[in-house]
Amino acid sequence: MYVDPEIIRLLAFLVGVIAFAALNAAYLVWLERKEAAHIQRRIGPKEVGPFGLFQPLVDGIKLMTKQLIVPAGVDPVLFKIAPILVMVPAIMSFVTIPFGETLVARNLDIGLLAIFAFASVNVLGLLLGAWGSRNKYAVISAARVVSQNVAYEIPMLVTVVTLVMITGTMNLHTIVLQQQGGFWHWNIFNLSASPLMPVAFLIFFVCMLAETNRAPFDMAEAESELVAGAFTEYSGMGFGVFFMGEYANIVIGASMATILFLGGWDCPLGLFPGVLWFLIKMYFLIFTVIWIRWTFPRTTFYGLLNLSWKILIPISFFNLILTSAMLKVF
Amino acid sequence: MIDYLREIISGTWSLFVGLGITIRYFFQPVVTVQYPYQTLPMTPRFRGHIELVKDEETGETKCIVCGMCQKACPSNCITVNGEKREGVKGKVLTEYTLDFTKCSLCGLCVESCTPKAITFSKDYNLAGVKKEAYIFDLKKRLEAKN
Amino acid sequence: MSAFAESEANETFVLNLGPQHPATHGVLRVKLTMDGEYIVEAEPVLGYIHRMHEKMGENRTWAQFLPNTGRMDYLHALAFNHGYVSVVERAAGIEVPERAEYLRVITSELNRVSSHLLWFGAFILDLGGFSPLLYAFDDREHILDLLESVTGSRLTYCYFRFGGVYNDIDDNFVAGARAFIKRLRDRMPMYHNLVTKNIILMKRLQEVGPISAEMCRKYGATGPVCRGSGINFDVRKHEPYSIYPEMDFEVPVYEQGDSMARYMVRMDEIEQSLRIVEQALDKLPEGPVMAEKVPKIIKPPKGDYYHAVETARGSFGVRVVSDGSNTPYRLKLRSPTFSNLSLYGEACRGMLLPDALALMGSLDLVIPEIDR
Amino acid sequence: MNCAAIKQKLSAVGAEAISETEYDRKGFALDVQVAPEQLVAAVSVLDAEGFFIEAVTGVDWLGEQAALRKEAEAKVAAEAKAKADAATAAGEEPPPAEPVAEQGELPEDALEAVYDFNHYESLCRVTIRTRMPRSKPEVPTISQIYPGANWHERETHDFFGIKFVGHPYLVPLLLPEDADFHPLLKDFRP
Repeated sequence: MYVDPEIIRLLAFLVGVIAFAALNAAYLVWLERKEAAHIQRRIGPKEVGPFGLFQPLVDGIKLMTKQLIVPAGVDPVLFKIAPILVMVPAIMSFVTIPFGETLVARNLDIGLLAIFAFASVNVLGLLLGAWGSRNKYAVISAARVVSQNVAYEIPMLVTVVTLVMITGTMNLHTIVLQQQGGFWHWNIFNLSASPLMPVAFLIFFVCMLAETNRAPFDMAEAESELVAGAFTEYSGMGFGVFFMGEYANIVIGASMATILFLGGWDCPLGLFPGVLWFLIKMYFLIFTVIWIRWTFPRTTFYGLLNLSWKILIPISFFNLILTSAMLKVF
Repeated sequence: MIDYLREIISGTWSLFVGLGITIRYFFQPVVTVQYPYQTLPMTPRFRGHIELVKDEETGETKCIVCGMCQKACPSNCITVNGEKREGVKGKVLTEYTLDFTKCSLCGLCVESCTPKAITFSKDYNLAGVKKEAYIFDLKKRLEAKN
Repeated sequence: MSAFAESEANETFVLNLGPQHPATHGVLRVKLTMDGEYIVEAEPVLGYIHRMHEKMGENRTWAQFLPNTGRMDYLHALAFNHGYVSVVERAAGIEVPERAEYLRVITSELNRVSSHLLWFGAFILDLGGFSPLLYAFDDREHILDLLESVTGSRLTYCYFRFGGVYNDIDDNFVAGARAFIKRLRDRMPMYHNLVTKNIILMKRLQEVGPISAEMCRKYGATGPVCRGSGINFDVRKHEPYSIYPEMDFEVPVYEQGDSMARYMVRMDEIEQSLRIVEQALDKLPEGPVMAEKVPKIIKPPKGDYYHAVETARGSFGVRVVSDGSNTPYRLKLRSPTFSNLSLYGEACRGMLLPDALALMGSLDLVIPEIDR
Repeated sequence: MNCAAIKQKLSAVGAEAISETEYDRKGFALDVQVAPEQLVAAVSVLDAEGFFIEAVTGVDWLGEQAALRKEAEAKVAAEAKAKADAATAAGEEPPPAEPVAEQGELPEDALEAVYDFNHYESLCRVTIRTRMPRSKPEVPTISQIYPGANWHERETHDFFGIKFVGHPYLVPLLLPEDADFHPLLKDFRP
């Protein structure tokens, strides 16, 4: 019987991607706890396995053995579908991310668009879960998630549009290939295209934090205000899936920043490019995301709106105009 | 416009300063004590629950059953009883019970004790599942020590 | 359609903040009537840990009430101790030796620093910043160790007695206190760089939760809350007690009345308290720490007496009514946060939930002291 | 602003008794006794002078009248005894014991509401007291003058059952919502 090797390849990648997403979600929790602990001069998890390395495993077992409580009065469909809506798009996004020269499940010509489309579903999942759980704190959280979405999507997409203008393609693989050959070729330092590229990277990074609901923009969860925000009514693995979805989204966000601005799998000195470099850059960005969380207080959602409409959007539009002008002139 | 830009730049700078501080702590050694494995010595004045003091000469308690501790206690958690015995001057202690469930560790009893017959123990690892375990018979404890 | 567009009155909803809520630091419940995320009305509901200390006082001897005082404000227990022993000393006419007064001031100022440090951490935690809490606890731990070495306890010290203090300090304590002062002074710039100057924090606190001086007066707010509204009122300066008149320190006052002003008042007070401790350690006289002629059973003459002290949260006053017996006839405990919290309902009207919580944090609530 | 001026203004609104107390001895400067009717006027004077409210509380004087009578009787008896002793010492026949005057029923014991005011700028703590019969403990509220008195009055109502007439929301503050007992009354038995 003849089986198309392309299908086998796809299946292998699918399994790999799911495993990668789940493993990352689990071990980023460990990383987060360890990093937070050391920033606060504690040790963090240390009991289960060496350096507490089996802690995520134990946590996972604990979450899975817990009862999935569906409180009376919730919308049962929305309540159950919401965690999946957060998790699945995150995994789908991995399909088109090029980790290395050949390490990509499916190289789409509109990869960039696909990922941003998937990323927006995350908000929908949070909104539905919060709304469906019929909890006052969750409803407030739902309103915040949406207003937050309005705030960060515009500067983020404008920045990405700028980038697409420079690269002339939405194929992630091609975008990375254009940046090969040392860190001075990376988009973040592509000052001939626009002198504001480092600023554009910062804007993209800030928006990524907001997109993944990370501190200082974690208003949707805001445990000192809304108890647990959208997740207030979730228990057991329902909560666990939300949690994993959040970390999977961080991985996506960090990968996107790596691909778009930091040259993907390119080595900073132009030697030996490979998947290892991609992972180093990605995990460094994730480390930074966690580092930021344990440093800053939380903003308010009107603070984020102010930041977005008064600072990020004007700057990103300015960058867009500047870039197009420079493309036209040179 | 200049104020606007200045605020953006100074604000961003303040964020980087904050990040710099936390990352410096990240690489510094931890300051916590890993409790069950490491413990700290108790200070000499630590006020634990009370216990009877052994008289070095006789090996018995120094308590003269005056009942001052019982009176001084704000929570009525001390019960002292004694009896007259032939050939012994003063009273002999028959019962000294501390209801630790009510004790607030204020130390007024120790202060009121003229013969210095009670003192604070340095015991702080106190945990249990039964209330009865915390009604201490201090006399028995003293005898058990002998 | 009708399900959505009903009368305006139905568009508000009631949110029960607490009694178990991360931001209320204990068991305070605030009944919020909300319009979206705007607060229409806030009604604090008290009494979840009301223990009736005043009645307890009537059933105990004067000395037996001492341990209770540290259990009202567990963060600045020594000031509450101080207020109570002072009023009884005033009533019974007991003189306190000078060294004892110095020890009282040293320990209670250290305790004030520890209280402010804890508030600092908890306040930033309310605003969503985690690490400053642990840094503040690291410093606070040093104070607790120092106080433990003197008083034998880490939280409910019960260190002062009528006519003096319970234990004398030793050289280790003096050296430790000096080392701590140096340590904290070195750490303060770090706190300011990490937190005070942080743009996010500034945006969250500046011009948020304004409390006017007139409002403070009408509600009887004292302590950092009124000093953040431009009122220069500190019991230590206003009606000096103990050895505060001999100390050289300033009362930080900020005019803005917003949450940032209250934050800055407390941060500056840490430095002032360190100054007081430093001076007191320099001047510390030799001598006994307990008055010689203190009767075993205290029976103050008939009448009523008042004494106020400045705690970390404001003016704590004790009014005792004595009928000449060995138990108080009436014991009124005027706790500062009770008054400070009473203005919350008015102050947070029309505010957004996160800002209202920032305001609540800036009031520095200690629930057992409110409920007593 | 000084205490003497306040004293004058308070006596102008009809305070029953004002005494300047020794601050070092008592901890407050002015001790003002007013009738419940004059309370609001007296508090308004303090409000106009810029005082802030420190606390409102109560004192239950149960048994005070009996104690007073006992004291008076003891005094009378002591005087009579002294007279008799003097007479015996002088060698005279002691005068016949005077019949004890019928004193009628005891006057009713009082509940006292105590208001503490303080000033931010000058050192002048004013204590205002007002007494009311235990059977009808009513006193006008001052929460319209000092909104901060609202909670203090609720607390006092919890503990003593003093009714603050005109109070907008006199429900238990510290005690449970359905509490109908007043623990600080001297005849309260749990």
